[in-house]
Amino acid sequence: MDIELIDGKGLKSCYHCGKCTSGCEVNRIDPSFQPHRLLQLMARGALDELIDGDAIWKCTTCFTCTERCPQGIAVTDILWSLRALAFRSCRNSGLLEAQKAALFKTGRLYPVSVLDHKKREKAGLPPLSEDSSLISRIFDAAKAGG
Amino acid sequence: MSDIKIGVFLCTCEGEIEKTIALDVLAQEASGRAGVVSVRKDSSLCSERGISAIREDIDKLGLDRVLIAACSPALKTREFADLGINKYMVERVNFREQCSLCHADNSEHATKKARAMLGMSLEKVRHSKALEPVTVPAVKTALVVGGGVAGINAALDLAAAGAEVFLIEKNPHLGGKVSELHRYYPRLCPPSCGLELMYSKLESNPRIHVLTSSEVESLSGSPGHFSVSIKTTSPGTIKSPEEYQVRTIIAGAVVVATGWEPFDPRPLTEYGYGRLEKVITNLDFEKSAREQGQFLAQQKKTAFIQCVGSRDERHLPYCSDVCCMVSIKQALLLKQANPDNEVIIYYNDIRTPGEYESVYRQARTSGIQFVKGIPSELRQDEQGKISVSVFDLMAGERTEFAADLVVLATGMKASRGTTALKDAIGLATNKENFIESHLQCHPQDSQREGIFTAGCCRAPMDVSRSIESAGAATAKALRYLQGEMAVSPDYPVVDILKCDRCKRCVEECPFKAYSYDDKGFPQVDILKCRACGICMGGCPIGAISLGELSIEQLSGMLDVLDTSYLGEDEPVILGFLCKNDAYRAADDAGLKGIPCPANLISVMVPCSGAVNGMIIAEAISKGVDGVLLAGCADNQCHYLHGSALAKTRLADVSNKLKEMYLEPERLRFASISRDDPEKFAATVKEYAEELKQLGKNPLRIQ
Amino acid sequence: MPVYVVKDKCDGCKGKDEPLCEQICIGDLMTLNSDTGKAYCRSLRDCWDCMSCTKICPKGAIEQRIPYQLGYHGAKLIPMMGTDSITWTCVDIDGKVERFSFRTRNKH
Amino acid sequence: MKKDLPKTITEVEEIRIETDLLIIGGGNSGCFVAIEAKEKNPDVDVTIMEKAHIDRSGALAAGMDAINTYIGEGETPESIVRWSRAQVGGGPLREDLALSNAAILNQCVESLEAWGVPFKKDEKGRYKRRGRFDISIHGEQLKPIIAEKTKSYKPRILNRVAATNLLKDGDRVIGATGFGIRDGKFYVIKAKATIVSTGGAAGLYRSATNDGTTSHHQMWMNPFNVGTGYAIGIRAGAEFTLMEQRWCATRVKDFCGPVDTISVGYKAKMINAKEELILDSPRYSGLGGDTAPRYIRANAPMSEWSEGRGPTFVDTRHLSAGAVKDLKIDYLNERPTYVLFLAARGQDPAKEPLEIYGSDPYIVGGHTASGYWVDGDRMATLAGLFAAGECAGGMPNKFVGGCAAEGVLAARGTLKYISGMDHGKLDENQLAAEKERVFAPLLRGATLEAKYTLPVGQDPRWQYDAVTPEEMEERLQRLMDEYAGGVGQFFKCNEEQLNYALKHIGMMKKQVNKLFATNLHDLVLVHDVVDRLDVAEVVVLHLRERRECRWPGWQTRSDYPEVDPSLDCYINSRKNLKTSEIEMLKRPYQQVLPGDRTKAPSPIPLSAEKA
Repeated sequence: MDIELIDGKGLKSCYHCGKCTSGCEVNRIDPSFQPHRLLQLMARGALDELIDGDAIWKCTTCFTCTERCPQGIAVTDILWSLRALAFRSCRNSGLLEAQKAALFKTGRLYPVSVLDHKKREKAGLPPLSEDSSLISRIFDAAKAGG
Repeated sequence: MSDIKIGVFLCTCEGEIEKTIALDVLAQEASGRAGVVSVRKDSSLCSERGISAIREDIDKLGLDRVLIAACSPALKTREFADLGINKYMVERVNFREQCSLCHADNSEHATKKARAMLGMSLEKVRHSKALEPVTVPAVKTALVVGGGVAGINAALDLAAAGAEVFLIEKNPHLGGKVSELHRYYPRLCPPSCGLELMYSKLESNPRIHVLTSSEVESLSGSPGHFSVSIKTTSPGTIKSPEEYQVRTIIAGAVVVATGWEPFDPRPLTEYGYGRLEKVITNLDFEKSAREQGQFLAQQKKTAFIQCVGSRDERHLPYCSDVCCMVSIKQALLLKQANPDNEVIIYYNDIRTPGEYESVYRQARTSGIQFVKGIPSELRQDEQGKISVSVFDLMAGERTEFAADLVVLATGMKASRGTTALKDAIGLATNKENFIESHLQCHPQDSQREGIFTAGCCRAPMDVSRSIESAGAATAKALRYLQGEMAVSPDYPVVDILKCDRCKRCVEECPFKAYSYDDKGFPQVDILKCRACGICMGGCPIGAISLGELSIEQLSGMLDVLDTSYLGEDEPVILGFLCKNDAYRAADDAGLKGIPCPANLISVMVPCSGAVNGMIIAEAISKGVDGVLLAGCADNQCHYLHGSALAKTRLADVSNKLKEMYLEPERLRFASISRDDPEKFAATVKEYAEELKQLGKNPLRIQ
Repeated sequence: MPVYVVKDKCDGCKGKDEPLCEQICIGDLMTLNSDTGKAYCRSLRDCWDCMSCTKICPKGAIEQRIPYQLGYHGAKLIPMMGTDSITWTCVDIDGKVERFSFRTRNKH
Repeated sequence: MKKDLPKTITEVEEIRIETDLLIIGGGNSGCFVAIEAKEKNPDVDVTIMEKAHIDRSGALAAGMDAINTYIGEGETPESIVRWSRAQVGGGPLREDLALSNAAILNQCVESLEAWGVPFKKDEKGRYKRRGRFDISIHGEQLKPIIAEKTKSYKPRILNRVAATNLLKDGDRVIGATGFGIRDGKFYVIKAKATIVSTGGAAGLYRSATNDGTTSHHQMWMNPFNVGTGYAIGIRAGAEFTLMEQRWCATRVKDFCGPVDTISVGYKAKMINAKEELILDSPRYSGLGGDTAPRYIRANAPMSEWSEGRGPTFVDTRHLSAGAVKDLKIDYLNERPTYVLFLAARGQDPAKEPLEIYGSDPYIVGGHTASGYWVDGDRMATLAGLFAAGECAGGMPNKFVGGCAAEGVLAARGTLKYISGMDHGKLDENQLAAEKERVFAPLLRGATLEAKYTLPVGQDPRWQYDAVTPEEMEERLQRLMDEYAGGVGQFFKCNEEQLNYALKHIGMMKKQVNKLFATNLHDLVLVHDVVDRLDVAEVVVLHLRERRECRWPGWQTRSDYPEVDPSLDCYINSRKNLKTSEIEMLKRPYQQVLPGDRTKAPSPIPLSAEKA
């Protein structure tokens, strides 16, 4: 049933042109991340390998691959579905755990950089507070509430 | 009716049939039947002796109808073709394949079924009428639309075969896309020489009339004598005597060769065509190569990107067929012009069928790089080079290439000319706007009788295949250019005494063969008609009959069908079998000796769509337990939507049955393909079992 | 006596200007609703229940009804036309089914 | 693609046709006229003007279960005429017409079988008799088969064209006008001879079953036969006879379907509430019992009701299951919905008798003797005008076979008449006036529609005193029922009632110019009611003129309860075109076949004839 969910997105019509990978920003930085390879593994049904691995967490969901796939395969969605599967089967990878920890601590998935502040200033947005105590209190309360 | 003289001929087929069927008993019974003047049994009717015996009886006894109980009517057609009596007065009943052979295990049942079959066929032949072929004019003039390489070749071939040819081209000049090319493949010679040769042949042939800057305005009439009005927007034909300006011509056949158009890659913004001047299409490449002497030598680093727009669900869902060879050709030209030129072809699949493979090989060995992987986008770098970044699927790593030139291998799409023609004469096109044809069996036929396709107006193809298809189209067209042609009288006849002008036949005819006469009655164009009988099947009042199979015959056969010929407890199934598939499958079941219950009696119909709802209703009313319509699968129907319509009509009757508190299961449609006798046998077996469970048709007790 | 057109069965004889029921109706009552492309009876009060339309309808979309003032609901009478025979099924208000099948034309 | 309706008279398109024979009404007899004319002379140009579609039009529309007149073994043309004469209480009856009809009756009936109508046969292969001159058929396809035969001779068939008036050149009829029900055009058909075969007049009276619901047309005769054939003749000054001899029949109650099927076909006797055999009871003794004249058989059950012995039944309880099935098949062949009606009552005739009641009165010259006064060639008193089927008067008990024969005879008459005849001269003024008259209601409707302003829930027409054809039709039917001896009055009427009826018919005729139509169908209804008014007036005048009780039920005068020997004659009427008064006249009876007119010769008992 889970695999259906993914089939729906045209997985099986992939004819391996590699355009997704060619255009993948993540791949430029981390060559081990190869969307076409993920699709191929899926088509082969090697779900576990994917779910246990951390590749699926690396996608920035920029949708370039989906945008340009000649077969109209919703590559990004497929990766998202994989993440959902991983989550459901409680086989969250370390990478996700790290993100979770950061979230609970700072309320953010990644630390705010000077660059970010500059950008916000440009955009006329108020500066972000560095103080995360409030956040952690909220989460604690939430946890306490069950 | 009383004065008819039927001769019944029973073939033992060298004892084969008689092994199972008690022919002597049947012979005796038959001799007692009304209208039967002679019954003869023979060991081999199809033998010369047998045939002459039949002919003898016909003369001696003055038979006006002949019933041959032997092998399948699909077999020995040549032997029984001419018995010295109108062939529509000869009826064949399938004792061998569909009785003795497939019921070898139960000769009692076989004989009972044979008895019923014989009775029905007697009734059928009793109601048969003598028909003669109709001859219609087929003028020796052909029209070719499109002056590209396909059109020119069609024109030349037609003229060579003795036809008067009008070749019309919407542009001021002939030659089409080919005239824009630098080189042909595989031989890499310039197209000009080929074209020049063709032009001169056109010139020198007095039977060919070339009209450039001309388009078809409208087309009416029928194959053999279409009337086509042609609009010539400006003069300037290769040979343009005044009388060829604006005119209506009568043409026996039309060859459509409206060619193709290049796909415009602008929608794929990632490749920046039109924005980055170093990014060109393969057709631009040909132009530059033709026009700029040094172009080929100058390209130091060139990248080709394949499948741009083609095999792309969002643009051209099909493969454009030529792009692989075009890129390989162009790459080779670059290498030949300067061996130092660096060329990479980024591909997805390389498709070089047949001898083209050798060109591909030549390309690889000549140092052209092939990288499996398609760039996702093109960027111009500081030095103005185009940076191509691809993940090389073979190497499993990213590779970068800074190109001076990037050639997009864009594909072919249907031309505006094709669309214009479609609108002008209403020709069926597929969803990609290429002209629709029965690709598999009749690639050259358009959906309209007498109109044929040559070249890329039907599908992308390269020069040599275009020329090939032109030849094929010509051969097909010639049939309509013989001065006159005989049409077999199988076409439907509308009984206007019954017809209520409800127009259903006109609406449902897959070949648009119907039009209205001055009183609003439907009339069929016997040349457009393919005698599928879909109109006969659809007529709400049974006013339409085919030459070879009339409503009266069908209903007559039902009148005499003994609905308990196998006894009270055995269900009787009436099977209407499509003669293209199901009927042949049933024959094969017999030939292969696949046992099959005798509960089904088959009636051969041209298409399951030819079976009228009233006939089905009649069968049920007269106590038949089940009606089986066996036709092709929807997408395989030889008459487009025949079997689909058959299903709707069947559904209408089963709705009625439901209301009448009868089991809709008594009607069934089965798709049985010609090569699946096992499925046929299984279907009959299953259905008979099911009907047994269902019990007698309540109307059978009436 | 009113006729009842079963909307989803009627195909307006392919939505042409004069469906069969309109052609045949002896009272000029059946006609085509050009919006829906389906047939309807323009004046129920004027129907003489000759059943010509019911018989000729290729989709079996027309039923005959008895006004309640005269007969109780639930009864049905359905003709099924062959080329030279007719089969009637009658169902009374208690669900009793009766069938009648006979020839309506002789062949020449 | 229905075309827009004309807004002004000039927008009305005109179609002019010249033909040899114009047949008005393509029913049974009309088709026989066409067939016979073409048979005798294939070159003659025949035009059929039909209000409906000839495939299913006229009295045979729903089918037919029997041919009531066929001269079987042991019978002769004379015997059927004598029987017919006795059936109408000794006449009057045009024996000359009857004899000529009887002479060709059988060949007409037999031709039906030859064309494909299935006839029931007895064990000896003879036509299966259900009564003395009654044979059973499977007539579901009767009309389509007749129509196909007609079409095979390729006459000009104008379906959906309604006749409105006859064209005249002096006293000669030279064709007719009509309007297209589909195309809204004005048709002018010039003909050397014109045959009127539009069937009888139904819907003059209110039907007992008509209770203002969808049962409005719950009646015996095809309600779309409105008597146009009579009306156009009346308006043209033709002479009519016996219009007072109305067909009032015993019908199955609440459905108004035929009863002969049961009483004749299945020997089911009529009984009253007390289960007494009605016709055998002393009250009607000496009237002939089961073979008593039809009007008596029609009247008896109604007097039972009026005298408090209703309800009345035909007793079917002796029928076997098989017989009941056959009975139902007969109905399916003629009035299929009666079988539905029984089902809707959950009624099994073998268990319960079938209730019967009187029908509303009809003017149907194929059954009674009302209609045009014609000569031996079936030519009316106006030259060039012929009558066939129910339109031809003076000869009752024709039914399907007889009406067909009348068609044949009329055809022969016309062929004789037209030889050497020209087309006559059109009176353009008459035409213009007629066109005006025909389309006025439509133009009126157009202007009204434009003015409609009142909110839904109020009838916008009232502010303009506009009348719908339905309203006037219902007014007429109520009036006739109550004051001209309708079933509601047990068929009885008196001088005062009839005068009242005449007065009100007169008032309605004055209001005809308030009738309006907003579509072509309504235009048909308008002219239907206009024609009905003209026929009704003549019927009432005839009823008033016959101051006696000659055929109780068909014609009952409560103020003159006896038979008056001095009225043993034809009562005829003719419109005086100068005064436009209807003038009454009498014509004497001429007996051809000697003997007691009230007695039919008893049938010769047949071998193996146990129906």
